[in-house]
Amino acid sequence: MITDSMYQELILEHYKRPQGRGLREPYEAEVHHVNPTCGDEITLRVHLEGDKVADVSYEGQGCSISQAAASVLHELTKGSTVTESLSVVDEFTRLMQGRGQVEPDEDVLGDAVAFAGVAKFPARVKCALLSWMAYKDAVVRSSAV
Amino acid sequence: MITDSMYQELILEHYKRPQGRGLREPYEAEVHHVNPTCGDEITLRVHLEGDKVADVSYEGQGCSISQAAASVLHELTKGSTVTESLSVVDEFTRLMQGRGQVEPDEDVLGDAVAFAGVAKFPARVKCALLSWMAYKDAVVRSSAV
Amino acid sequence: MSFDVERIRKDFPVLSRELPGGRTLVYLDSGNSSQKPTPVIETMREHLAMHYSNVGRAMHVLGSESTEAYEAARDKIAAFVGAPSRDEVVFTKNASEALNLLAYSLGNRSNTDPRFTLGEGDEIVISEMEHHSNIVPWQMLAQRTGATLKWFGVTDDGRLDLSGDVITDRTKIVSVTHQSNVLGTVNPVAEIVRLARQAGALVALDASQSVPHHPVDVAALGADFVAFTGHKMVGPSGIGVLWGRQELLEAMPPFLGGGEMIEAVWMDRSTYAPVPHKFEAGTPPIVEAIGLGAAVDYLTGVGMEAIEAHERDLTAYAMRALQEISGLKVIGPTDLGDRGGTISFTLEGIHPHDVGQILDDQFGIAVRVGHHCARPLHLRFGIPATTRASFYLYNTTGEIDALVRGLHQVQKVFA
Amino acid sequence: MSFDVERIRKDFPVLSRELPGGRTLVYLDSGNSSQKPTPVIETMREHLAMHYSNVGRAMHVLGSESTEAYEAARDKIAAFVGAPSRDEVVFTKNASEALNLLAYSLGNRSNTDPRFTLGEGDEIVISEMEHHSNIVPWQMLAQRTGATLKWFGVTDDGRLDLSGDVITDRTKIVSVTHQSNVLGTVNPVAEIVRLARQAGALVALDASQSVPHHPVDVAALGADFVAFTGHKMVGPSGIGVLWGRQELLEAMPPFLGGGEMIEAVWMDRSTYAPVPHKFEAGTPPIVEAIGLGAAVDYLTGVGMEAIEAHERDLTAYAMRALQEISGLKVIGPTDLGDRGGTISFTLEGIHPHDVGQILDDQFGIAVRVGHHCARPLHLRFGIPATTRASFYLYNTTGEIDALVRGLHQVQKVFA
Ligand SMILES: Cc1ncc(COP(=O)(O)O)c(C=O)c1O
Ligand SMILES: Cc1ncc(COP(=O)(O)O)c(C=O)c1O
Repeated sequence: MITDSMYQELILEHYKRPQGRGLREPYEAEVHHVNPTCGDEITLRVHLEGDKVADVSYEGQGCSISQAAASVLHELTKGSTVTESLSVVDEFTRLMQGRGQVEPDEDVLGDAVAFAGVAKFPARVKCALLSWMAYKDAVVRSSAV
Repeated sequence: MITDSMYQELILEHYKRPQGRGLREPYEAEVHHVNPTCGDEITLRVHLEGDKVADVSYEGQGCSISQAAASVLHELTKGSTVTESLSVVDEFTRLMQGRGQVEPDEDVLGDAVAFAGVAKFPARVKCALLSWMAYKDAVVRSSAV
Repeated sequence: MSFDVERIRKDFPVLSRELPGGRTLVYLDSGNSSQKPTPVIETMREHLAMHYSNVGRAMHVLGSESTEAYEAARDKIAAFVGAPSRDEVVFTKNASEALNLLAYSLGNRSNTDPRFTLGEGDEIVISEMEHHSNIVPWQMLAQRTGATLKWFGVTDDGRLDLSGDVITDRTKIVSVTHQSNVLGTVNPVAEIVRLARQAGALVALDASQSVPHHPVDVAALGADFVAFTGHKMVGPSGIGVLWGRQELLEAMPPFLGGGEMIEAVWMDRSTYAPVPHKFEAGTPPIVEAIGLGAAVDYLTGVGMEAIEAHERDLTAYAMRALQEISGLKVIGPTDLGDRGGTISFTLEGIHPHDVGQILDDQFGIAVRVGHHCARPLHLRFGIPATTRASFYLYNTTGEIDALVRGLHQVQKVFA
Repeated sequence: MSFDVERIRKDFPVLSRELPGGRTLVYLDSGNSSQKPTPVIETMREHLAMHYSNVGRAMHVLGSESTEAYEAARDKIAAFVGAPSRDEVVFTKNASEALNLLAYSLGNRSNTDPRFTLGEGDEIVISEMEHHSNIVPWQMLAQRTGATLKWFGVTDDGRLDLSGDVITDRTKIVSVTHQSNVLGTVNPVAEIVRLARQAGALVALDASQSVPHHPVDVAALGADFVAFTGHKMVGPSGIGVLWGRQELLEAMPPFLGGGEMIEAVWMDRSTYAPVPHKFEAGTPPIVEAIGLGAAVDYLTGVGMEAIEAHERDLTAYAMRALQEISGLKVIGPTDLGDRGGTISFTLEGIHPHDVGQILDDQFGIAVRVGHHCARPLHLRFGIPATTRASFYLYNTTGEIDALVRGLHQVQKVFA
């Protein structure tokens, strides 16, 4: 397997053993996002405690990239503050939309840097972003409550 | 001047000393043709005596190609039969529309082979054909009378 | 005719390329776009370097060289598809533009030819196996005009379902694909033409996937319009073709307006050039048309019958080999009659995106995954995506073996 | 900045070509189409030979290489013209398609955004100095929708006549050329934008003749849309650009439908991709866009200011030399302010066709003769045609001397 590959062990790891999968109570917002071009789906719930992300729970189906991305999202956001988590989302989005030209900030992204290889494939970028966009959406909604 | 050139001495010759120029009586049909893309114009009269082309008279303005073509037309058609003259027109048209790929039949075309170089320039083909198309049109009209 | 695939492969520089990580390229994505042989690349380079100028309008040596080469390409393409007249070959930028040109020629308020008027009550017929490029232009036309869009369904084994009364007296045009880019199915054109003629409808064929792979004779097909695209037939990007019957092209309103497509222009009105130029506004894809001319020369040199036979062999070989993989399901006809060298399939429990990416990552095997611009067809089969292997003259049975090995490995990775 | 024209000439292979009959090429027809430097030709060759595949949809090494190169070309072009966002750069096949795309976006019955509705009573404003590609699309739009086409006149010295109330409250769009391809005139964009804004109209610029020759910053220009074409700016044929403000592009209906421009497709409806892809149906001119990227790299390397200055020098030199020829009359501004390196003229008593052909035949000098796709402008000046010399970065004063000698010889031949 080549180093620049999209299929980092880490992604396969998350795909096969997803972290925090399943829909849990309590939650302030639930969203359902679909990628119409490839049929990937995610249902995602956010539970906030004050400024803190207490839980991100989800169910979904699709390719390993979309599923692993949800797992990594769970890991990175749970326990952080809303503000911190949104800056991770921003950095991840920037990386994904950078067409392989953007140097990822490893300090911010942690495990999510494994997705760097995906950025070169526009058709896959949406797979990686699906759960992350859903998360952003859910945070907005739960804050609005 | 290169041999394959459009400006054969013969064309310049006809341009500077046009044969049969001027509108004459009698005639059976008069036509006026314009090339809208470059503004070349010709007024042309045909006088038939039975099956014979007794006179082709004309007035026009435009580039040397269009003017010389009218002069050569006059020379080749006057005195021949209508049928003969139309086959010369056909051969000339074939040469002009052949995009430089057609071998001209010198026996049929006489002086008109000098126009072979024009065939490579689509924009000029219409200049060369202007009077010839006018002639064909006039013959049809005079036969219809 | 002896078909020497190894000799052919030498004509395609990329096929001997080593990919990053030392992988050899196994290119099984020609249905998406084909690779280019040296004669095409060199013809373009030579023209750009030494003979380039604008066409038609220029009256100097370079202008005449470019114009001659451009119009000679039209002759070649006309001959290649059996067009009764070279003037019936309209250059576009791709097959999509060709199909849109046609769609925009219907329901144009400034044209009164009854064959091209379109409005409420009128019907457009397509099929469920179309590429988006033969769906969306017709949806947009229906939206603009109020006409109704209808379609033939697809049977479980991937054939066009011509039963039912889809075509009616109100049908103005039937536009279907000659060969499906997903199923490989070759459609029964004669039967479609017969049905359309009974209804007095025009017939258009999307031949993007047939012209590159089979000897095609547009006159014999009997349709009114045939669209295809250069990049899938070893030609360059940026060039496509709409063939149409001359009298229909003449009756159609122009589509794009501008230089080259006019006869005379005043501020308030214009007259138009004869076909095909009426449909070629502006500076055309000159070098691309010339490259496509070189491409059809190349294909003719190899022989379209030979190419077709070679692909038939590859398809038979691949069909046998693939069907032995457990959990692999071919979407489309598995019998070899009336089908081309395109095989789409699913692999149980593994998303096609993952299949494609592992094949590429680990083995340098290029296949296409997704809905291949035919989402409605995938909806029809209740699947979001497939993996597609598509073959061309330069592919080998060895490459199919590599694909099979690769698929086994994919199953291992995701086991 | 030192501008070494001899070094630049070495980058353009055709400039050292010997024409049949031993003539050296003197290429003064860049306004028609420019020649191509080696980096552009080689970038295209290399991509076709080693990296080619379809873009966007393909998920393999070649697909990602092609996609990266194609989208990187968009970045380069966005930067070259100062586009606030890369997503505002839409690739078309030429400037004509860009202008037609825009024209078709108005009066489309399936779009209800008030800025793009158009019908009887509404007005479209162009000018008398437009290229046919910025006239005919608007005539056709007026015919389809019943809107009225109006235009600015041209003064005797070849300037836009902005007097009179051509723009009114009913004007929906004003589309004029940035630089005339006949007169060389550079139009006062700021003033045109001001007039259009007062009326609430959209503004489009045909920048086909300005972007290749001057530093252009679309944001600074203040227009809503800017169209230009690759082949006039040392890029390949088959590629053009429409720049538009993002929010306007987003509000516009799609033009060509098909693969790549969609988000999701059902048989009866579709949703569309975000801009710019919404306007790029089908396989785009991939290698051509990449070639255009190499072209703007090349132009940037030389420096657009330097190119502009060089052309200004050539124009001054030519204007002096030409005006000394008896019977020669320049059509267009003779002062050098707000004009580019394009000089059109008549030679008393000699038809431009004859001028051009003798220059070519005897001296290898390539100029353009005719109405240069601007017939209404020629009607305005009461002449059927002109001879046009147009300059670019690779031209020299020596070539202008050759032109002058040639014109004297033309006068001798026809004396
Ligand atoms: C001012 C102007 N506008 C538009 C065009 C059309 O460009 P294209 O032929 O590339 O579509 C040209 C050149 O032909 C031009 O000079
Ligand atoms: C069946 C079919 N139709 C149309 C097209 C569109 O061709 P292009 O992308 O060249 O416009 C394709 C290929 O993408 C195709 O496979």
